[in-house]
Amino acid sequence: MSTRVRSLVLLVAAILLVAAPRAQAQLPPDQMTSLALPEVGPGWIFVLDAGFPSTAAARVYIVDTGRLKVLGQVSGGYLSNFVLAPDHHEFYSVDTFYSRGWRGTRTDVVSIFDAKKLNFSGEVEIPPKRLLIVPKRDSASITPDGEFILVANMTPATSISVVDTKARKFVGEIETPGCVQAFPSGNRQFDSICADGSILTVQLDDSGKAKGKTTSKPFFDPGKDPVFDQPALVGSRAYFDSYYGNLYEVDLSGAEAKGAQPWSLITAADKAGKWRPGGWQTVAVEPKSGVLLVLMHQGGDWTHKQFGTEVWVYDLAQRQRVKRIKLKTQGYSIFATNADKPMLEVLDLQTSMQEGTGQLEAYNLTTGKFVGKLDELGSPFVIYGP
Amino acid sequence: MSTRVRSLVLLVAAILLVAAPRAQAQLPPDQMTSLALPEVGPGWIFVLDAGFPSTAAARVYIVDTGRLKVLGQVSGGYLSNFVLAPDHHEFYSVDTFYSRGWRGTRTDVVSIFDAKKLNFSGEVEIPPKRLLIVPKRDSASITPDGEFILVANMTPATSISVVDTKARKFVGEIETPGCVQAFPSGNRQFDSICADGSILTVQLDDSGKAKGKTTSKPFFDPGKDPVFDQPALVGSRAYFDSYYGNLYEVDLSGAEAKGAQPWSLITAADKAGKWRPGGWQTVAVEPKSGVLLVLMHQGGDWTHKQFGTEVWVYDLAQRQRVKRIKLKTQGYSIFATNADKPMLEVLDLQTSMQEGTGQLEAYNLTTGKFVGKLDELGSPFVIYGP
Amino acid sequence: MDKIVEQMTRAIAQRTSRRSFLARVGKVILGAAAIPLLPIDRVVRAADAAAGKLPKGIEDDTSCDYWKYCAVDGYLCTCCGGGSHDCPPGATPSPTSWVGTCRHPSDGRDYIVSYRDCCGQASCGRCLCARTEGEMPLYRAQLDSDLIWCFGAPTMMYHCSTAEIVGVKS
Amino acid sequence: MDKIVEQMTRAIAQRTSRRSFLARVGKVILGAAAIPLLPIDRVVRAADAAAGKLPKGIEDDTSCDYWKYCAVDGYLCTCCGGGSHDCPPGATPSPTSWVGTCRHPSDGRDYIVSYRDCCGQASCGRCLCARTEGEMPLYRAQLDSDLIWCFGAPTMMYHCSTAEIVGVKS
Repeated sequence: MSTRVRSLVLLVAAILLVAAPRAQAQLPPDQMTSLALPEVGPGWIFVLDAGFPSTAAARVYIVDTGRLKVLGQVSGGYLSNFVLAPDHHEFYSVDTFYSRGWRGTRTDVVSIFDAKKLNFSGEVEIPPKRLLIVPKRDSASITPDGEFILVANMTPATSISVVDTKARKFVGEIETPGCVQAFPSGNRQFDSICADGSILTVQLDDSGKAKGKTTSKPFFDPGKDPVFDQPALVGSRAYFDSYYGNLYEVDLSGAEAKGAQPWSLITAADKAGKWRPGGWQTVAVEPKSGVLLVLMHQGGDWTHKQFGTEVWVYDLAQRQRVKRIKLKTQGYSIFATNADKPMLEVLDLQTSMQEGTGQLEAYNLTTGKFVGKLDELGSPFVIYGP
Repeated sequence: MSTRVRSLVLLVAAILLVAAPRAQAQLPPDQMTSLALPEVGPGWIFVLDAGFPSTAAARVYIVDTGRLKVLGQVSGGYLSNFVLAPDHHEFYSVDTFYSRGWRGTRTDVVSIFDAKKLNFSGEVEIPPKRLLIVPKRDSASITPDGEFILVANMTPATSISVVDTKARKFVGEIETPGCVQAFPSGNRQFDSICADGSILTVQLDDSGKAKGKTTSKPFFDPGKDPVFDQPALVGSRAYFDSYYGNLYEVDLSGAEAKGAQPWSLITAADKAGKWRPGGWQTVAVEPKSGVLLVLMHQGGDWTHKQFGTEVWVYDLAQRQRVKRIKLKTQGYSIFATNADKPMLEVLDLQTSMQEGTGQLEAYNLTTGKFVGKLDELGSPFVIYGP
Repeated sequence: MDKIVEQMTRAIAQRTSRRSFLARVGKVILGAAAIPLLPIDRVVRAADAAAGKLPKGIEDDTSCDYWKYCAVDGYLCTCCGGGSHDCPPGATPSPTSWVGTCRHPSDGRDYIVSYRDCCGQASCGRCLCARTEGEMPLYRAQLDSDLIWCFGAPTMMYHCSTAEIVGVKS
Repeated sequence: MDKIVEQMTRAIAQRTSRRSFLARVGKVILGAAAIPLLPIDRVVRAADAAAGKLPKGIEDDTSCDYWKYCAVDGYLCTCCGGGSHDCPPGATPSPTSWVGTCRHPSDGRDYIVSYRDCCGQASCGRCLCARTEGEMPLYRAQLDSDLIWCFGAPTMMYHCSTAEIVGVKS
């Protein structure tokens, strides 16, 4: 019996009892079980709680945004990343553990969980080199066919570890000098972003080894207008917003990435009002509605991590702002879902990362109206979608 | 150069600079070092942060109560306990670790730290049976001569693991059926408290093995007036306060523990006002002043964990209340220090254990006046003294 | 009451294959000869106010005021993907628990409730609820709610807390 | 600026025996050929208000407003038993760091500050201070303050953050 049905039974029982307080049979003993998850739904999101102040105990809350309810948890380690199998049959936590919690031997693994029962079902050890950072999207990712998990390393030399999900084996390491992160752009291809504003495209063979590397022309100037390092990805198209409020679209589909001419997210008046993007996960795309969302605040230079007060909605085809959504609580990361209707999900760390009082707020993307919230999400930084 | 001195230098420099903004030499490069602790002082306390909400990442803040300053940290594991060597040359954290943070193989160890540099200097593995509970005093303790560390186990069968600190070896396990915790009452003796209200006294030989066990007559009736399980210990004398506001003194010095006639901490008027002890670490003794301190609140039955609003101070010789200290913030655990003057230290978990906003408040025990506070102590439950 | 505890132990034992372990648990924690077990007659019921106004959350199993939670202590599984007596996915019900007695707000009966932890996931961290009716110190371990009640579970890692009706107080 | 970074790297290398490691760090993170390193001219100084009113904590190294902390990001070591450029007991200064430029409130000079993490204790958890002047995304790793800057330290376990003056901007 599901929780919901049982609650209903109890409620009905309670209503009956008010009428006839002593007439009914006593409640039967409960039968304790472990619940299982249904199929991953389109309105689900995965909220990565970095686990501050400890940082060694990350967790992912699985959230049904329709009901604003936590459905379960994937437990992690030191500054873990989360990966979802494209066919939704497995969840992965990319973890670093020390044998004695905060001391001892470091071990990095991809931990594998069954997506229904959330049971731990195995681990793949990878070189103990993974990028340790306040968790960002795309430090770990998976190819669209689910064959290979790509894990960003930094020692500080940069590389990508490749894990074969079927064989549950570490395949090898691919050097990506000067370039970071792994944006999956094909079943046998991923991209990294480089210090000079270019994109490195790496082609894989069927065993997951590098078989080709191409560096694109710089698509932005990091010295003049740095882009945020957590773009919105739709298929093999990446949308990067920048410190100064420009939008850089990059086509990652080919062997060489191609940046389009950037366009400005802000008008002269906005600029005068000091509006600019900022936060953690600052940009999102909702492809069905064809809209781009950017988390905005008013601030001076170097306020790129200031909490956002509004989310600006752009028609991607027209490259025009169509809406401003004022946030009830200042936000740090945004994401778009579209189960029954397009929705905006906003993560908020509240007053302090130390207090573990992070929450999720949901807005109707069409009306811009606040719909509800889910609190007690620890120190949530990143939202992943199915 | 200590931080304090350096700050002073900077301050002086700054004052000079205001007068002659461009006249002085530039600041020299800093030289980065690791600091060391001075000798453990009488005004030091050790605040155990249980690490909620994670519970797998306990830490101990070393606090100078005179300056209300954190001097350093001992890092722990899953619901760790803290032990201080009586000669102050070592600190011990009694830890449980899983090889993969929250999963994998469990290992229990006594971790050893140098008391000056706080460097990890070794560990002694003990049976993976230690009592896992929201941290309480006396779940781990040390004999007065510093030879043996005693670790309470529960599987749920109860026993004590003995560790030889000199040899850095696990010596053996002593069964204590129906009795819990380890109150050290002599160099070769400890006591546990039992379900029927009696005390089990265990004598050790020089190798740390049990050579005798004696069960006392019950000194209280757990069915009628349960005592709290974290007494104040002064030498081999234990002071237990109870749910209903009585004080039970127990002499643990002999081979058989001897309870004295209990006395009431509350008057008829107090009782009418529903005053009773409550919190976590609810009782303390300051031996130099000869006072007993009890954390009190107004509440009904089974409010034994309600936060305290006042600390009541008793003259131990006269068995009489001599003072009521109204707390600025409700407290959960109390302790007494006496470096230059008798002081009351109060731990407060604030609104929620989930928020990690616990703090310490200090009161002058003579005047009852609030002296100051130290915040951001996580979810602190227990105070240990030197 | 001793009978109920015995029944509960038996019921738990039937649900698990670790019988020898549980027989031991029974002996150590629950059986212990002449020791009076539960100060049951002094348990303050959650719904003594049943005749008058009921707390707002008394029928809501995600609320700390839910009637079955009168002695719960921990993160509520109902906020973590579980139910009031169901573990969230990936967590395992402990075969052992502490026990309490809660009065149902409407039928007025006193139910024996087993507070079984869900084990084997890192702490959930949501909906902390610490109620202490009938809760006893550590020397009465079977009534101590601060313990990690994962004895007999595959791991001692605490995830969240449930409240399971095991019978009615006779 | 490249010169300063180079000097810094050298200075750090002198302080550590892990030269081969650092030579590699230098090549990978700091050296990288023709890449313009610091958007230094656009760094907003902490004390642009120096002529006017100064923030309250600008001379207090336990305050997030302390002048040297203009690009610090983490728990301040000064609240954890350390100093503004000293690790607390039991923690080890990382030989590597990100860098920023902060203006001294009184002498008006711009100092190059190395933000070195203290490593090898569990996170301190006190005095979180996240300032972002000159802070860059991950593809400019040497200016990214969100990284665990314990490269070359005995362990990558982050404890707290310091700010060390390494020179004056020429």
